[in-house]
Amino acid sequence: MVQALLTVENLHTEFRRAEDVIYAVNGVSFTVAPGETLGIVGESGSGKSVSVLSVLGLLRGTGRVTQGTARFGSTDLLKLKRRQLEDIRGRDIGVIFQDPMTSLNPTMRIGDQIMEAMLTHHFVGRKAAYNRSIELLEEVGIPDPQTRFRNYPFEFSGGMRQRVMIAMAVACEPQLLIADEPTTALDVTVQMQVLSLLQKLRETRRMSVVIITHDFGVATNFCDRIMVMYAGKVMESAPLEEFLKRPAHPYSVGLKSSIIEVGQTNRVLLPIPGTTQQLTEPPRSCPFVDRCTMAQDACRETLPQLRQLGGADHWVACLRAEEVVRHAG
Amino acid sequence: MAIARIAVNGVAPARRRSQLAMAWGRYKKDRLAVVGLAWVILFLVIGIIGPWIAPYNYATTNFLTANQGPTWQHIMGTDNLGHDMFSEILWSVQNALEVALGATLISFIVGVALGLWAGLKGGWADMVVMRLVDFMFAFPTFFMDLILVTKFGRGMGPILFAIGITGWAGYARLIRSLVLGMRNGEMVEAARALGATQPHIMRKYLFPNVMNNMIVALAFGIPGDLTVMAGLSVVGMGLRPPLPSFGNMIAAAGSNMLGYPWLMYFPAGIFALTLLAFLFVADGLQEALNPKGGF
Amino acid sequence: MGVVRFLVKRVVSIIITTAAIIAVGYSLMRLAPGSYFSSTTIGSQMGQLAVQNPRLAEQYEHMFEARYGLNEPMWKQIFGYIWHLFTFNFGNSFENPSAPIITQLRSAFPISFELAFGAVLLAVLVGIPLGVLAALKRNTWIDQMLTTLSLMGNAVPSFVLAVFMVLLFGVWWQGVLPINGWGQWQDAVLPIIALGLGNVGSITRYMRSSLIEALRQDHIRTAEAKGVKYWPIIFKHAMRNSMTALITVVGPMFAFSVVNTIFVEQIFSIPGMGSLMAPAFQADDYPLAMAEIYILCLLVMVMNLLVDLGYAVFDPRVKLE
Amino acid sequence: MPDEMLLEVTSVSKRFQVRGQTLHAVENVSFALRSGETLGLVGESGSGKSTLGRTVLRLLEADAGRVVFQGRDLSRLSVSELRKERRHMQIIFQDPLASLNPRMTVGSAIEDAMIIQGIASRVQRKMRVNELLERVGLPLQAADAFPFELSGGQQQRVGIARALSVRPKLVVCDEPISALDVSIQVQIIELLKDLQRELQLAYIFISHNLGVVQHLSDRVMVLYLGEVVEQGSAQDLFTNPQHPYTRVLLDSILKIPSSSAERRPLVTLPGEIPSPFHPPSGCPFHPRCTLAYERCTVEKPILQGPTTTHLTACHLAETAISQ
Repeated sequence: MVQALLTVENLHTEFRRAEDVIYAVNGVSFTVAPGETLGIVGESGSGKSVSVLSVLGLLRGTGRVTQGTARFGSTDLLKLKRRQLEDIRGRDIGVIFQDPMTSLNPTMRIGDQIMEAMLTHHFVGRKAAYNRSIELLEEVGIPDPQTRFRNYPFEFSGGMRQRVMIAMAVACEPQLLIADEPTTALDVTVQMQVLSLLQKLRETRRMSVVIITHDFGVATNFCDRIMVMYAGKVMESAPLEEFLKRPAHPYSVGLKSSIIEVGQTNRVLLPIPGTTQQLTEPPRSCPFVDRCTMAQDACRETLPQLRQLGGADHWVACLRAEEVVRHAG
Repeated sequence: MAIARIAVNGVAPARRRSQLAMAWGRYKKDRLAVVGLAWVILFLVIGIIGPWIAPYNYATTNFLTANQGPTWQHIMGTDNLGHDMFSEILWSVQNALEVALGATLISFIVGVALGLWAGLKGGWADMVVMRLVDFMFAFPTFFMDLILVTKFGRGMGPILFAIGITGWAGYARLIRSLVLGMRNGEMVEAARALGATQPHIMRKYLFPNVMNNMIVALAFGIPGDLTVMAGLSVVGMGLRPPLPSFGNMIAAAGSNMLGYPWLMYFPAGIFALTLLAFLFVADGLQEALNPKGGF
Repeated sequence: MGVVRFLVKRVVSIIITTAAIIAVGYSLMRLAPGSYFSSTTIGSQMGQLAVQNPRLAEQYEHMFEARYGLNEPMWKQIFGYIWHLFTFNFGNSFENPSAPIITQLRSAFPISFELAFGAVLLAVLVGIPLGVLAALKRNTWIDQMLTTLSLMGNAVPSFVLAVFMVLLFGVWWQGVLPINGWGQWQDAVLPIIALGLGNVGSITRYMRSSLIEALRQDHIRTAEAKGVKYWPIIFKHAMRNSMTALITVVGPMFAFSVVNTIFVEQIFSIPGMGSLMAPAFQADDYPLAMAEIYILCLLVMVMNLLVDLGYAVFDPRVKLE
Repeated sequence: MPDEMLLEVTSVSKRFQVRGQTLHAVENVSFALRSGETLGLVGESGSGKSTLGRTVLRLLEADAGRVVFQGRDLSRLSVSELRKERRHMQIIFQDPLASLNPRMTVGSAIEDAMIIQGIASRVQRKMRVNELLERVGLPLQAADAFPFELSGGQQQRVGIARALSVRPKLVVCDEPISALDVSIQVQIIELLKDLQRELQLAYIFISHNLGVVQHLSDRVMVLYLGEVVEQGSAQDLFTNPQHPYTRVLLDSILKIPSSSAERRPLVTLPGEIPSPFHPPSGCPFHPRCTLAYERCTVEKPILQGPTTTHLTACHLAETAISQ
């Protein structure tokens, strides 16, 4: 087995509020191999963004990592000092955010924003940084890059802004690119453009990609591996093929069947009952238990841990995973 | 930060308190605001009963006791005409209160009316009001106060009127922008889709949502108007003596400072503390009524 | 092209606004009860003259009215007056007929301008760092202290501060700093502090809240994700955005300071616009009073124009309109 | 036939003036709707689908065209007549929180709808609030909650309850599920379907989610830059799309493959939606259309079709089919 690029183990993150604590991430573990594309899928509040932002030290507000390790190569990102982490962010790990409208500095020319990524890390000199910015703009498909270099974000469309974000994120040739809902704010036709751009960049650069999304369609068409999160816990994690063929968690199955696709006429919908919860105390039983059609008493008494299913690299946190697989198959 | 809302088995969180009670809960946490509120209440009470508890009339002069330091007879001393400073201050509080409430209320009512009109009606009404607002903001309104007071006299009425009539622009602009923001929003659209009349939308949708902001603006406006009133006195155009006012006392104290500093300590000190108290209250209200939610 | 059009539009609006101010001011001064003879020193002399020699008094009055154009129809007076002010032809004051107003203003205006400008400068120089400090240390005791202090600075009017300073440096620390007059640089220290302290408070509070707001923006997280260091994030990304907002408070602040120079000059006996204004109003000397108001309003409006231009320079999204 | 129609929209156009520029939000749109039917409106952002929904309800005044609802021309109604008519036509919003008054409890928000329409007595209203809460799947305690205390799905249920409280015949659903989580979306869709069956509601369902639109709609209209490029029955339109844009939309959907071998290639579709301030000449889609030829750049295609129910605005409609 190749040495993993990023290994996150037992990550816990909480948000302190005036009167209580929100347990946003409750013991998340995952690895990203070099060149691998991992899709983290979950609904809002599942902690999918928070766990990745925690690793990068990008939590806002009162968010705080309380436990866990995140080894990137040989260093534990969670033990680094701010300065050391700053050196890694943007150079070794690039990040793309959801909303290209607000994620670019409105008062800075986009060229300067791209150059800043390189100059901060002394990746190249000033002149080279300029030339490279032009190249990058061209590479991400922005026509007339010399002129566009001097434009401000408000002069771009949403799709174009996301391209600029991508150019910025890959400017220093990172080994790992993290994309937090990169296409959610975009129209479908533009979503396709952005995804195919990401795919192209991933292949030419051989970088690992972690894509955080709530959209199974995006994840399954783009990723090598799918990880499903719920209530700050990993429910299931499997290579794509395995996940498509043998989903093993009732939540994964339920989510997948919640998606209404074109062409499925007269389909009977089986909604997952209930709503997502915000945990104000650490989970002691399966967090999905109240919404699960397969729940048993045992599910209420123990907190299922991720365990390997069969011989494959398929991990699931459900007591009845075998039954789920049999049932679905 | 994608974090879902509380919804364990339905709704209804345990705390079922009214929004007012919650606001008060937040207000209480700000100690300075509470102290400020106490002072403001004291100010209000004295403003009402001051003249009755004052040991001397404000106009009583007694040259035998002129320019005395604080004594048991005159706990805050006397000025060069033998006025009892303590009594003067009690009367001044009443005058200040009249201006604070009267003038601020005039500005507030004019401002709210024009702002609402501009925001709701839009079009030319909005144009006219906003040009007027721009006009009022283009130059210091204090000069207009000066002109008005010069011409209409230095009595209570003219001063109250002058300060009131020139101070509306800020309120108008605030309420207009709030109303405008909401008028095109989905909340009002939903109400319109239900067939709500304009007055119904105003009463049940717009008004409750601008109330807090207006209360805060009003709270910030009162110390502003008190300052303007005193400022008029400093230029010699304040309330005509012998009517006592903080501004007059402070202006007079300036010239007698070296010999009789107590003439300054008490009026200036109490005046400054009052303004501060109003500001603390306003600041506390701002935090309590418009909490910045989230993380 | 945008800038030129913007400038033309704004200058026109300034002209209209000033004309309106003058017209309103003039008509109020002239139409409202109370004659210009009633309270001026000239007025009392005229009164005596009227008793001693009514004919001469009448002649004198006609002469006086002709001299100031008071016998013309009202609208003509107003337009004439507006024109006079626009051409800086203020005439002579009632109180001091031998001295043209323009010479009085010429010596007084720079003093007031220096004071107001100094007060704003002080506020910017002290307020910004304090506001940044409070924002970066938010919810600590430093923040608590700074916000409370700035609220206090905000609350206490300049004239109360000035009076306290006179007490402080006139009685207790006599001789440390001059408390009246104008001439050497030390004379400006106390007035500027008295004028500027409230502004310092405003800017500190404003800077604090706008920087906190700016730091919450999504694009700050993007910069962090790029690996941009702490201080560059504060200065290059957050500050720049909150500074543009700050510019919008500096304009009104200048207006505020101009008004307050009047009070402070009174208290520190500084021969600026303020020390001319109080007697002018008290004596119903409206040529002088109106000239003063006109000049100060003009100053405020020109400063506001500059502020708006600055705003556009700082924020590329603002299209000059 | 026409007298059966609940809603008839004829050649409706809506333009906005923004800073001296004209934005063509909706251009010359016509359709009709019966009780119990659903019309799906599909399009990307800026296609004018929300504007159309609001223009139909006369929340926005149309610049041209006619909207006849229950046989009455809405544009001819007086303000107070329109107000009364509103109880028959309601709207559900994308962001339920923004559409609810933050200072009104859920119960009073629903009740206020009935107060506005003067329906029922105080006691009856209270009872109906409870009925409605139960019907949309909210616990009764929710009546005392403020909107911000509820989850997104619950807020949307409140929005639905409020719209239904006045017993409408037509409901415009403006992206009612796009702000919700997938698992919640299904719940809301099911609820909307059940309510339609029970109450014979007509829906105008606005969404960019083609799967959901197909699932819910009887007929579908595809909008591009304010113009209808294709309209037809849901079945026809999705199985046999005529307009190149409809095909592009359908091609952009990322379905979950059944195995990794069946993943679809991520092909790039050209261009982005042009600014609605400067719509292209001729066919609005021609700059992005791979099949466009000269005629498309100068002549605007008219909406027509081989059948009266499936219409396309494309010069190449027939050629496109054969490709």
